Amino acid sequence: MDVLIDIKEEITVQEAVDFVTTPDCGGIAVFVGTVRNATKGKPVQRLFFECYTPMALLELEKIARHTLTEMGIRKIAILHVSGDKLPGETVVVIAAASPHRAAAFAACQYAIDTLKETVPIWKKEYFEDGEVWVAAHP
Amino acid sequence: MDVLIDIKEEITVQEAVDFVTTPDCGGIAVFVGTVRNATKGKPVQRLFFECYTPMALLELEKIARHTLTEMGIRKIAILHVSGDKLPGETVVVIAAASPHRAAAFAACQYAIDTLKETVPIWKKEYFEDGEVWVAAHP
Amino acid sequence: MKVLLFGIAKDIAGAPSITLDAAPEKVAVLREQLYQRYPRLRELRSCMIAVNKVYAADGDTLQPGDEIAVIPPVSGG
Amino acid sequence: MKVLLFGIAKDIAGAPSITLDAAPEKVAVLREQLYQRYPRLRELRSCMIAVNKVYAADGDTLQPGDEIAVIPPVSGG
Repeated sequence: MDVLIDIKEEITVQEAVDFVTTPDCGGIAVFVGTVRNATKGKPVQRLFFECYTPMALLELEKIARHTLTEMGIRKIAILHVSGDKLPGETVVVIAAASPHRAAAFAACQYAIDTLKETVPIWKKEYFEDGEVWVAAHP
Repeated sequence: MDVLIDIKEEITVQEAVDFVTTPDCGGIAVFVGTVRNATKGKPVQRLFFECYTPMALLELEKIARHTLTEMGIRKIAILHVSGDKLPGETVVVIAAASPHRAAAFAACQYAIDTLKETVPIWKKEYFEDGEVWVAAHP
Repeated sequence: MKVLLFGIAKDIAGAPSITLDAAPEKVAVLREQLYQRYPRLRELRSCMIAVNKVYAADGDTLQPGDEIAVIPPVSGG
Repeated sequence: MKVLLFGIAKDIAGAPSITLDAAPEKVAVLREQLYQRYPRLRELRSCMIAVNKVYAADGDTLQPGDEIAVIPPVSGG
């Protein structure tokens, strides 16, 4: 098993790193995304993540496979949360292992960049005076 | 406190990530280095890390400060092990937090690249038929 | 034909899914029907249609049993 | 003057530190003394000298109380 994909309420950095750790790869690059406490200076009280889960899992799997076949990655884990989250909490973890650390960094960055563009997950920000689906409007 | 530097027998990814997690930074890049089980096809049984600890801490601090002043990093943790390690065990963890994830990746890569060039830490590999200080000879 | 709606599209429609009387022949026709029923979908930065969990182009053909989803701008991560 | 040795330099010298009778005036002179005492140091890919925990250049001046260290090629990470 070289790919771990999951969407669930709680995720940890450790489970992603543990999955990709192999004695034949010296380098693991990881991206950890957390909830920011403000957007454009406005305090965010909490977030809500909605997922079209079956399609999101397929899109995450595509991203993961691309890093294995095209970017020199041996193992990759991509974990994303769903549901309510508070500032500081972890919302996404990507860990990529490669014999070459430059490849691991490149794959990790590719994975988070592509996730943010293509994976059907939506974030709603709750402010003191209302709520907004992020990036919905121009 | 925006910099965590340490050299000790056991390190974890989680302590580095926990240190740099702040509610005002959405992105954390991490590098995790582990012991490989072979060098040029030859099985490695164990490693030993020797450190000139006081100077190594100063060099690590320099690397960390550079990412804060020049690379847009808000918080960084650099942890390195000393002593005996087995294949698969973690030997170095670098975690960098920035509001911009590209900056976090760049800083993490800069830190591990520079660490490998300048920080006075030495790795000895133990094979079935002998031992070698890594990279000592041309 | 059942159509799933997510994020702000769900809020605009006021429901997580709606049912169309007939399956439009092409994605472009489906899109036009959705825009007429929910004009505020036009105001979104983008509005993709997924057919059977894969992003579809306007020229793609639809079958009655397809799983259709309205995908407003994603914002995961 | 005390000189700390690490990694393969420690193995070559057979000790983690040695004492020189007098403090050489410059790093270059110290380096030459070390090479004469331990010719195998010349075979290393590099051999840096640190003075008071900072990498030194051959032209740098030494003081009697300085903390000197022989830094063979590093291999951390």
